[in-house]
Amino acid sequence: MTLATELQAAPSAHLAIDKVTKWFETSRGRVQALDEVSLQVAEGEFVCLVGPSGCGKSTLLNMIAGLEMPGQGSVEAGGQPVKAPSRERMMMFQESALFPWLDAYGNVMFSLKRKPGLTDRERREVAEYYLKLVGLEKFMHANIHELSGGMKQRVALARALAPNPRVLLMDEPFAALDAMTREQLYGDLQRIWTQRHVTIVFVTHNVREAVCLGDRVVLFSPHPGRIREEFKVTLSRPRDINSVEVAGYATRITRALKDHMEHGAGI
Amino acid sequence: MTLATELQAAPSAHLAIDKVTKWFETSRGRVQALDEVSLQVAEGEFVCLVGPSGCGKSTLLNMIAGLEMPGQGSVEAGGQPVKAPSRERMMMFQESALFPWLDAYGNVMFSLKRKPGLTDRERREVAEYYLKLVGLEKFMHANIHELSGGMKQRVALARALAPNPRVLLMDEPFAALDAMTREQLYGDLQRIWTQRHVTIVFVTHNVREAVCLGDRVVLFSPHPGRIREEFKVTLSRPRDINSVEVAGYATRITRALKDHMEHGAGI
Amino acid sequence: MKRFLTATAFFVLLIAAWHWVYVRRFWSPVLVPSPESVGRYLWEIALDGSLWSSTVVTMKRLVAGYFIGLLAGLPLGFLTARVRVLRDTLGMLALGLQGLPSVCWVPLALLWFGQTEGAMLFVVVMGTLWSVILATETGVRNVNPLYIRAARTMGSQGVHTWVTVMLPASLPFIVSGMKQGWAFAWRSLMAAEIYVTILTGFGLGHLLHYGRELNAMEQVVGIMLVLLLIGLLADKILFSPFEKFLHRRWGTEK
Amino acid sequence: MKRFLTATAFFVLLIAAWHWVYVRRFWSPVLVPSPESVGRYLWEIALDGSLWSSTVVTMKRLVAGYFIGLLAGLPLGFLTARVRVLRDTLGMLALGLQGLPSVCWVPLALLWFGQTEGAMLFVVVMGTLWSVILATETGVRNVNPLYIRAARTMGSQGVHTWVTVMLPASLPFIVSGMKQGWAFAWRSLMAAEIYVTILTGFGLGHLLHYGRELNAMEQVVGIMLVLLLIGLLADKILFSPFEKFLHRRWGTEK
Amino acid sequence: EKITLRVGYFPNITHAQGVIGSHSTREKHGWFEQRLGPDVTIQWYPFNAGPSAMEAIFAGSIDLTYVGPNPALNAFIRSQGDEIRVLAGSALGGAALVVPGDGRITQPGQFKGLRLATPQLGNTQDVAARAWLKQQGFKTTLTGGDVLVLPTANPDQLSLFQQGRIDAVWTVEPWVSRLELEANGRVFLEQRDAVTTVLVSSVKFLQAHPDLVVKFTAAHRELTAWLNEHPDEARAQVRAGLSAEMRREMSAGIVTSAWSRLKFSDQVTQKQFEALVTEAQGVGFLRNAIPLDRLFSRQP
Ligand SMILES: Nc1ncnc2c1ncn2[C@@H]1O[C@H](COP(=O)(O)OP(=O)(O)OP(=O)(O)O)[C@@H](O)[C@H]1O
Ligand SMILES: Nc1ncnc2c1ncn2[C@@H]1O[C@H](COP(=O)(O)OP(=O)(O)OP(=O)(O)O)[C@@H](O)[C@H]1O
Ligand SMILES: [Mg+2]
Ligand SMILES: [Mg+2]
Repeated sequence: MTLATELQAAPSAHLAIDKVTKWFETSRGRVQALDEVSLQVAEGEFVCLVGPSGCGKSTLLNMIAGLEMPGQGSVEAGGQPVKAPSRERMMMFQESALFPWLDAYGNVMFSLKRKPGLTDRERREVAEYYLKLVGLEKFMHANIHELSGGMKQRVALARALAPNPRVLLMDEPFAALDAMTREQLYGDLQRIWTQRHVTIVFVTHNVREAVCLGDRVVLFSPHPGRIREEFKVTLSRPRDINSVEVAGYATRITRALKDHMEHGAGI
Repeated sequence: MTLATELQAAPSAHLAIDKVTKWFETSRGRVQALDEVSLQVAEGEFVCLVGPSGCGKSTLLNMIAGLEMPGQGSVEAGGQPVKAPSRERMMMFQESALFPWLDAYGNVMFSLKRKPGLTDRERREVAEYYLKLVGLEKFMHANIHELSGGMKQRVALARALAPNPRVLLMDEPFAALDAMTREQLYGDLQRIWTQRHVTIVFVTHNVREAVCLGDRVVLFSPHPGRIREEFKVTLSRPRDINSVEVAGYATRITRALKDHMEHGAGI
Repeated sequence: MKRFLTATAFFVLLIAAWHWVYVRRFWSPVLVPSPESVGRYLWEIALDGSLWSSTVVTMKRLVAGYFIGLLAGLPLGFLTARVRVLRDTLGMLALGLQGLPSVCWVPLALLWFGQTEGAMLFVVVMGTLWSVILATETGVRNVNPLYIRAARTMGSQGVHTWVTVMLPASLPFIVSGMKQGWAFAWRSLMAAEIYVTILTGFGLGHLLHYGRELNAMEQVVGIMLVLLLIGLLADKILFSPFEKFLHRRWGTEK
Repeated sequence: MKRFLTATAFFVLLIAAWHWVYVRRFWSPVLVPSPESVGRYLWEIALDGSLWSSTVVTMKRLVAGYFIGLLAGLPLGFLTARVRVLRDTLGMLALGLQGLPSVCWVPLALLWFGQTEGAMLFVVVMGTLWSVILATETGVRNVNPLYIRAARTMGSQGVHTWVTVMLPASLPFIVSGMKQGWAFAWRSLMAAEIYVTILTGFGLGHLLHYGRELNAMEQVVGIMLVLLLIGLLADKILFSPFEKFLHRRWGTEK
Repeated sequence: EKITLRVGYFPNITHAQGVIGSHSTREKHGWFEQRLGPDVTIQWYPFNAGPSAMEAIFAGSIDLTYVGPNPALNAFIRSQGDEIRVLAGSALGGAALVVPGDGRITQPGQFKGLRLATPQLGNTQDVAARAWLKQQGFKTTLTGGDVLVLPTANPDQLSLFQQGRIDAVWTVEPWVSRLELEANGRVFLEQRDAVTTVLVSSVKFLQAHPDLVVKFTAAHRELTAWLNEHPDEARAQVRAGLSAEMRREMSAGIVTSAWSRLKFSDQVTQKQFEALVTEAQGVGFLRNAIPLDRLFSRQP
């Protein structure tokens, strides 16, 4: 793709998921991962998905990325049906998915190299900037297997952020990180998001994290995955995860989650 | 190993880590992962390790398991130097480390089959029991790649618990789980621990989780990994992670962590 | 079904192209026989039973040699991968020997086994063994160490780890190595049937050889087709199920 | 250094055993020549330059044939792995053809190229190509799909994904396949040098063949040793660096 | 006691005695068995090249074999005269130099710069061709010279000759006939008295069973005589034998044509072998020859 078609092909980053149902065929029969899930994400919105293990969050993210096709229903990005993955919808996977044949720097450069319109020097600088952001300047040229679990996740984060995509799909990006590194990254992520007007869909198991980061928190229930409830978070930014307001929201959402689980268990 | 030598070779599950230092040789030179770390874990104690990403928690666990040898210092289990892994010190890895050539049930059976003194039927029952415990009775015969991130972690948990080892080494075992599944498993884990008098070393990034589960919480600081401080948690059991007492401890520990990070950053 | 049709269509097309080349007489018809004459030849030997009997003779030898090679090569490959001393000795030897043409083994085979089936087997095994050893070795050395570590903390050791962890973990490699080993076994057997004269059976290699000796190209091409077909069938029977299972279990490829 | 010593000790031991067998006269000294006579033969051809010149001739052919096989086989392997139709056609063909002995290709080679280097190359390429295709195909099909997915969301497509993701991700397989391909190339070349006589160079295969023709076993064994040595060197030069790099990067094996 | 005699031969018309012998064994009226008595069974091993047969002799996996004179000579010299003996002659002639039938080549001088194929480097025909070329004043080397001598397998010779990629072929029956009949070749030169096949024995066997060797040789001589007296019947037997062994119908025309160029005789002399040695030495194929005194000896 040339730069020209590239620019022209960049429509709004609005995401529209309409009545999406997804089955997986396995040797033990069909598994239904999602059931008539509908979700609209406005351009520049930060939406957090929360829900129990196995409720189809990752599957939904995969479909937005264009890695899986919905069984029924439609997924649109910027008004166009999503047919294939695109660099504009960058995915950060639940497993780090780093390339073991490249070092940390090489992994970040991989995503940058696919972005046109940059000189090599700029790419190098951007890669270094993001590796520094996640605190890995000393591990720039480490092999992937030499990194600790949290370090791998941070490299994956740098790789996803570096090319500055219009849509960021993040699947539990901070799960392996300690609270302090996490807090620092909350700040960085919010800054990047407001400055660049990125659309973010963010999966997490940490309700506070969801409240701290999201404009909206969407609750899922499992077997099959369904959307149960949505919460608008109207706190001002930047938010502090340890603030009382965030804690208040979180308590409410957690209660809702529990309710759904208890009542929805039989469904 | 026959059953006889087996029984005879089962000494107390006391762990003694004495001034352990560990370097890794990499192509970029030496990386020091641990620096003179000493830690005693009494038989039947539940110790939680907390510390920032890359401070050597996983490395320490590996050494207790007998998978890595210390560069300096000694690691002893039950008074014997640890020279090789043993079934009595079961490890649950940070990455799920499930065998992709077996299904979920097969993975749990793998660890059970190495345990002597059980009939095949007992093994089968135990495996089913633990898979049910982690809520995967419906996914007993699913291939590993068909499981969601949290499901994989639960299979790994079942695999580690099933053979009822004397020492359990758990590396962020709940990182990929939602709060509710997690809370249920806190209860289960505490029950198993008290009933069976297992020694547990548990790595987590969640300070509350550490307080909720541990008799002691050990703080690490990175570059190189050192033990900074220890907290005894004297709350009565079973503990509720949402209780005020746990929150109180957690706040104190989190503050200590922050202090160490800020002051120790230059070290 | 669709796959089968594609494949069939492709082969029919190849035969049509061949027929066309024959009809246009680009080359002497002695060298490029017509599909019809090849078909007629195959039909004849199918009718008089010699196709069947030589296929049976050859397959018996092949399967025996191949499985001996496999049964010896797999454990040796494991050992060379895990034991330093063996890697520096046996591994080195395997590396050097795998490139030797089969004919090099014929004199030794005669010395040790005389003109018997044993000699033939020896040549096939020598042609197969080294490559199986090397493929297994590579497979084992590329196993994700996490699996081995996990198994060891579960109390798995020695042979148990080899059989229940390293073997399945390196199975994708080993299957690939087994396929190559199969090809080596075929080629070695064809050489053996030409070079080792024995009385206990007239195999496809002999038919091929005599076809060539007599410059009977329709025989050569006919036997080549038979070999091709057996190769495909063997893959379907021996390796495809393995591969399908692997891909399903590991979730590679849809 | 220690590894080198082990290996050397091992080979010295082998030679000692051989000498002992020779001295005890278990077998006809014509078939089992003494280590000394083999050494003398090698020394002679080293002195008169024919060892060097035939090694050069053979290596040129081998390297040319092998690299053509590799350059054609890698992309074809990728294609067969990713394109269904190709897998059912070309993939099937490769499966069938890889088992064919080299001698099958000789008539075609002579027909198309006459007695030229081209014919020789053709035989070597036909002996190598199919196995490289199959190894690459297996490698690509066993790539962890997560890597491909990750690359695709980063905007990698088509050839870029193949070169920057599937190739490195399947490199452990491909290196293993390349090693086997190398062995196939050797064996095919030896067959080619036996069956295709050309005047553009007298290679090691010819020396081996004529040694056998003249019942000069010290020549046969001598050339076998040379082949063995070249095989080992090739591994050290061509494949070992790759493997070392892979093991370091992927963290497999200590 | 029971004894098994293992005999090698080539499924080739130049080995007619071997072919008939093995065929009669196969048909349960063994020529040799009838003459060697009920305690002897004979196993016939078909070979396709002299060196392989000699290898089998060295390895002790066969006892007697029909073979060309050059491989036999080679084996004798290689083993310092210790392992092999010639028992009798078997066939003469059958080798020829074939040129294209279009009359392009009529003089020996015209061979300059042409490509001449022989069956195998250093075999009987190859040595003969090189010796003849040398006689005509041409220089040949392994990789060039005035005439390019290309050792090429017999079937390949035929196709390359048809395609015009080689200009002349020095080979042996049945290929001479096939070149004539199938590729429009013309015989330019024939050596009717050159030794083509002999019967040899391993020394080990000779020592262990001298009586059997004598009996076998006698049976061989008898068969050779029968062959010359009943050419039609013999040809039919050979054809049947070849067809059975190779699982392929032999063309009667080729057998007849080849037969006419061959002479079957049990006579062979040390002189003939010495001439071969001289020839081979002349073209540089034999370096350290030894005296041939023991070649026909019944003693070790
Ligand atoms: N490739 C697949 N094949 C079969 N079933 C699958 C596949 N991928 C996902 N599933 C099933 O779909 C359901 C949803 O999985 P998904 O990974 O989307 O869950 P999740 O919400 O991300 O869970 P977690 O929080 O544990 O990551 C699960 O029941 C899972 O078993
Ligand atoms: N195999 C290895 N080779 C080289 N360096 C390593 C290796 N394993 C760990 N390290 C280094 O040792 C240090 C500690 O790693 P470790 O995995 O123990 O951290 P951790 O405390 O578990 O971190 P996290 O919370 O992120 O999992 C890191 O700097 C890491 O880069
Ligand atoms: Mg998920
Ligand atoms: Mg860790």
